[in-house]
Amino acid sequence: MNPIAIGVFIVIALLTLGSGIMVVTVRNIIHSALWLIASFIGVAALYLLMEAEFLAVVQILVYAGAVSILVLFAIMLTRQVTGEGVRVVFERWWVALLIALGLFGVIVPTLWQHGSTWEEASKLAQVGPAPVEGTAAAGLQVATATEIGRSFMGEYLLPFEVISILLLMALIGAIVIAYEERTRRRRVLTLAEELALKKRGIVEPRDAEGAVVALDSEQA
Amino acid sequence: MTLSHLATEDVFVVERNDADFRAGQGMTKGLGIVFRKFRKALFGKPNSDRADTEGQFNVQYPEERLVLPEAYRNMPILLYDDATGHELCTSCFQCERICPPQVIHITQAKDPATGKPVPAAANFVLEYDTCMSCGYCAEVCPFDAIKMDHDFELSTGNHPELDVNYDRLLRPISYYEAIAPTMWSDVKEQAMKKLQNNIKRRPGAIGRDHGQKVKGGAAVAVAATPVAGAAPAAAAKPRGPVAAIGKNMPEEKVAKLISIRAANAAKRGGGDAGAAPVAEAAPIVETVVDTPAASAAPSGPVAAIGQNMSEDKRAKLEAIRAAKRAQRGE
Amino acid sequence: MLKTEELQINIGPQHPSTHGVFRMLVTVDGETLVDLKPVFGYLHRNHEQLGEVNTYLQNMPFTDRLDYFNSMVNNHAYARAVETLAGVEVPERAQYIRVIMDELSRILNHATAMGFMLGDMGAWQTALLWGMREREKILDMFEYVSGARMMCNYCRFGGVVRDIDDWFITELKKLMQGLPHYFDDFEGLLLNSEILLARARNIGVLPKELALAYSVTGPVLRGSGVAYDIRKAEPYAVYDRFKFKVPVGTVGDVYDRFLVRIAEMRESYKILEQAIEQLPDATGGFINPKVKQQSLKAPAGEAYARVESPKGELGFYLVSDGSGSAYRYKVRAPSFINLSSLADMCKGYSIADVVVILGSIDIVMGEVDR
Amino acid sequence: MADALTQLGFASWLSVLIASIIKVTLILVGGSVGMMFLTWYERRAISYMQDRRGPNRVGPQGLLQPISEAIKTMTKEDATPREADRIVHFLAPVVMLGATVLSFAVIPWGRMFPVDLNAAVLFVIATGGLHSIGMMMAGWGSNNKFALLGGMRGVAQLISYEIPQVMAIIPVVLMTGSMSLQKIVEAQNDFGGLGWFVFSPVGLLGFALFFTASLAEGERTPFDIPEADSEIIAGYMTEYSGMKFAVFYLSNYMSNLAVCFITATLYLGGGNGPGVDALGGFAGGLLSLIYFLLKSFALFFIMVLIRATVPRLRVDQLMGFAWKFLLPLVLVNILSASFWVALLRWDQQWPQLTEWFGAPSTADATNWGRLAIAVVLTLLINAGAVALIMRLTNRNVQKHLYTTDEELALGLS
Repeated sequence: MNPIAIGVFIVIALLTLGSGIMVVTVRNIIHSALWLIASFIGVAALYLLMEAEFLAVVQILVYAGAVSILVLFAIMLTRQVTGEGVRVVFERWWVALLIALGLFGVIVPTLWQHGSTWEEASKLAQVGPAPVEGTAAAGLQVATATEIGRSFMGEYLLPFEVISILLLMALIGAIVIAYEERTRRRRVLTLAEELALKKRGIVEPRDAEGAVVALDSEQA
Repeated sequence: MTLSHLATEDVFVVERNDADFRAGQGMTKGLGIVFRKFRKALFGKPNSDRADTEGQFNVQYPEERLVLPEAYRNMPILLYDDATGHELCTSCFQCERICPPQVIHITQAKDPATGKPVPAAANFVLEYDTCMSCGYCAEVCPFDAIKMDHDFELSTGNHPELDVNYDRLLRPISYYEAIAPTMWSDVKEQAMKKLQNNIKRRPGAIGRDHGQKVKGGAAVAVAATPVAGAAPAAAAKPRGPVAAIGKNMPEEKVAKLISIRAANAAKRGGGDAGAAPVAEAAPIVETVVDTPAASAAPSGPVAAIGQNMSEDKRAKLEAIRAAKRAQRGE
Repeated sequence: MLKTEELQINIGPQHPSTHGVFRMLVTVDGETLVDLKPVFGYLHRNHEQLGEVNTYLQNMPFTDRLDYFNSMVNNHAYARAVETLAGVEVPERAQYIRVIMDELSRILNHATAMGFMLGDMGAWQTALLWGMREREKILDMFEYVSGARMMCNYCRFGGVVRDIDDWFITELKKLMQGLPHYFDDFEGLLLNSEILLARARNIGVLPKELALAYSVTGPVLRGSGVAYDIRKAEPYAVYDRFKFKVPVGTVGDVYDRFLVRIAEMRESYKILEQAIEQLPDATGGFINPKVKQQSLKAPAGEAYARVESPKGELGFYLVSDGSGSAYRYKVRAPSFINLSSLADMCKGYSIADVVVILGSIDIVMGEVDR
Repeated sequence: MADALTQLGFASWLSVLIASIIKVTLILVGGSVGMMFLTWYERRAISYMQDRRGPNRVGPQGLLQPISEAIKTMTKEDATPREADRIVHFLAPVVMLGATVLSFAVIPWGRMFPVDLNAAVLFVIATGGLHSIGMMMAGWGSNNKFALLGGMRGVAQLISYEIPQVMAIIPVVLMTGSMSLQKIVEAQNDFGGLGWFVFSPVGLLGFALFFTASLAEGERTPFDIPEADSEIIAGYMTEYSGMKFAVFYLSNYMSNLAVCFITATLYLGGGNGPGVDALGGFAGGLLSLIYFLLKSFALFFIMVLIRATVPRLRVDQLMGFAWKFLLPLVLVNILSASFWVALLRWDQQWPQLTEWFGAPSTADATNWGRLAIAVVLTLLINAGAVALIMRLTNRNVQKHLYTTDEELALGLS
């Protein structure tokens, strides 16, 4: 490993860890969401460092691009985001610390035992059948897009389809909720429609301050 | 219900053709037209031909300039005869009376020997900032002394400079003849004839034109040089609805004028409490105030009478008005 | 779940697409507009009080400032009012000249009005600048004949200030060659463009009965289907000698008003053609010599004269008490009355439509606030 | 580049560092000069379309106009609202510009590839996605009700147009078999440098859809939400002035430049053209750069032409257009792309195919029979889909946009 790679790795690792810590410690929720995005991008940079380009790009596209926007939208639309009144330190923080240490204790020894060097570590990350010797993938090739694609269609087709159906259900659920909300909202009739209704003798039920009371079909 | 005075063949309903199927042809047609205009403008010659609708039309202003038509009117200017150096203006106050925003202030010249008024202007102040270039003064002037200029680059930083006085208003007739030849040739001979008999009525070294300027010599510098030294000694310019008082008027005249104005304001303050409806407007006109000093025009519908009219002329006017009303039998 | 409450938004006096200084207090529920309160008066210049202080002639240049797009039409309407009041008759040639100027002014007004509306819709002013090009050509001719581009002050009681000479006629003929190309370009550019249809069709619908109730006039009224044009209903100044049609819409939405204005431009073109042919020669005189312009005295009484200005029925109501200036001077401004229907026209649509509907009514604040 | 430096005696890792620094500066300079040229180009083009002359005073033919504008915006006062979230307000333009410049890392200039990622195409889309974060931060950071609304609308627009944009690229990746831009450019090099994807029916529809979707990504008319009057002021850019506004403007135009470059690379065979291979070497590279720039500026001209002609869509129509018009067409395009690949490439997978039409075309011998069948089939599928969807969307545009079902029942509209 040439010195630049190690140097860069340290910088990126520190950045990612730092933004991770900031996510949980900063008061303003929006700031913590932005720090979250920073940590996603840090992870993507790490992938790039390991030459897993496809994974890095997917990380940016999926996490930094879509999930973060989802988080930001959720925060902005649901609650008053001013940051005060947010308890930063949870009373039973030591439970969380214990769980974290336990996890750490499990990961580090397995890594240490199996792959002390860089080559073995990259083999661990190998997905699907071991590359046939002599083909382009023989070298230090961490999974490229083609292998991932082939394994999606080959070995892991079933989970792939199940997940896509799951996402489809989520999509349809969102649409149904939105549609329901739209119809329940009070409909402001334009002048021409009101006149046309009057002409047809359908008297619009109007409440006190003159707003159109929802037609019977919308009675909540 | 169709409310329509019109015979059916005079009316046609605009067709909306909602029904027909547009698969993007509308937009592509529009794009095609804009591209054709682009091609014509890029390769075509810049053109200003009135019949053409293609090619570049704008004029690069400071370098190229549009030719201004003769009738173009911007700010008024006064004319003086190149040969004799005499101004055409005889301060007859016609332009001051007709000017809608009342921006013209003339003081009549006096014969230094006898003190009698003389058909020439001592000072002629025109507020360029309020003047709206409507051209009425040029239309109304019986001596064709005041004409509309073609110079529109008049922007300046210092505001008092826009109260243009006599020296900066004067232009030689040759200047006006250059910018509006046919309009001047129509009125040339009667203007010159009137000028000749006016000069006869101006005795000796009277008015400001003799001696000040070498006859037919250096024309008044057109550049708006601020009037050297004549700081506005008189009272600060009362900016309200009352027209501004010229800078170069002698002190005591200014004082008298201000006193008259103060009286008017007091009078007017009391006068228009109740805006009398038409029926009894007549009586107000009846009790026309007799003393010329407080001859402020009652705020009613009677037209504003010029402040500088001589007393006997004002009396004669009242008499005529009274006769008219009697004849009308109010 | 998502509770949306009503939002008060100020489409403020200095908003880019309010055609001058005009404010709309808009209450919005989510995206649709619940209520709109127009606020104007920012451009009030005491015009009618001035009319009472000035003499009749002194007031003429102030009428240029009413609807500053069509000063020729304003002058014509004011001159007609004073002429009916003072009983002055106008020579034939002067009436023809006035008709030519009115129709030219109608073309330049509709060209720029449609350009501004499309600019509000986001069409980046291409249509506006083509309209401006035609307007410049017409303004040059106004400048040649009256002395100023926009503040023409061209009419006098009993005629016009200056006669039109053959330079003007040849230039007018050249202009008439170019106009049809402009009309075709303009229609081709946007008339069928899908996005314009999506933004203009069924937006800001003003049904026929309501248009009459609000007493709107001009293209807004004709867009709603009422065939009412003063040039036909009460022909003034030789309009009865020309054959032209009155375009009328069906639904009364923004698209109909847009179509009606384009059709009106073509009709004005026809009128101009006929006017040039029938123009009497110069011997008829361009002004009635017997009228003393400065000191015109109108006999006591009242008069109301109206003209079909490009924005609607422009009327001047004068009460005279026999002296040199009017006792009561009232302007019936079409933009002011058309604007009153804006609030109800916009109810139920989105904010983006409000600006387009305002553009389709085509108001000028000089006329609204006077 | 890097090995040339190692001969000069630098340590290997140092030369790699220097080489990449030089490359980055070249890209940044190229990008910003390209952006400046675009602003001048757009203003001149629009002015010719409107029968007037664009900027021609500052510098020869007005070429220094963008520089004078940059200086002007820099000297303008850069105000931050008092109650605003200062850091987020400051970082928003940085994120926007960062996202745009990131996408330049992958874009080829003619035949010169800065970095050849094998997932380059996806990388470009990913950086496009980062735009929405910058927009959200700008909307939130300015502490202004309209900026927040504008920011949310802008993000909604970006997200709903990102999907058709990504899916429009899938046919190209299918046809070349790899996501690396280098391979995509090589795949379009047959037929003497003119074998661009845009000439195949799949590519043509893909080009149209990708270009429309990227119009929305770059906020160009008819999808320019920030200047839209429905935003009442200026959308998420309301509270920005001076330098920060200039950075937004810079990132806006650079993303337009990037979009034009990518479209040229994906569909118009960036850098390929007659005579590029014949010249070879440095001259060939230069010629390919010229071809590439010509293609992208022709694309930008189309953007300007659209901007000068077409009015702006309303927000709800804009969303409807993305979901109801672009998305179905993109899916159909993927279907026809798979037919195209099957017909042209398969031999062992579908033995009868090779019997009927012979072996798939190799580098030298192109099998015209298969090509003809593929073209005809995909043309039928695409044209049919386009006509069908246009008829469907056209029908509901005529209906009053605000009526719900019961109004229709009442026969109102």
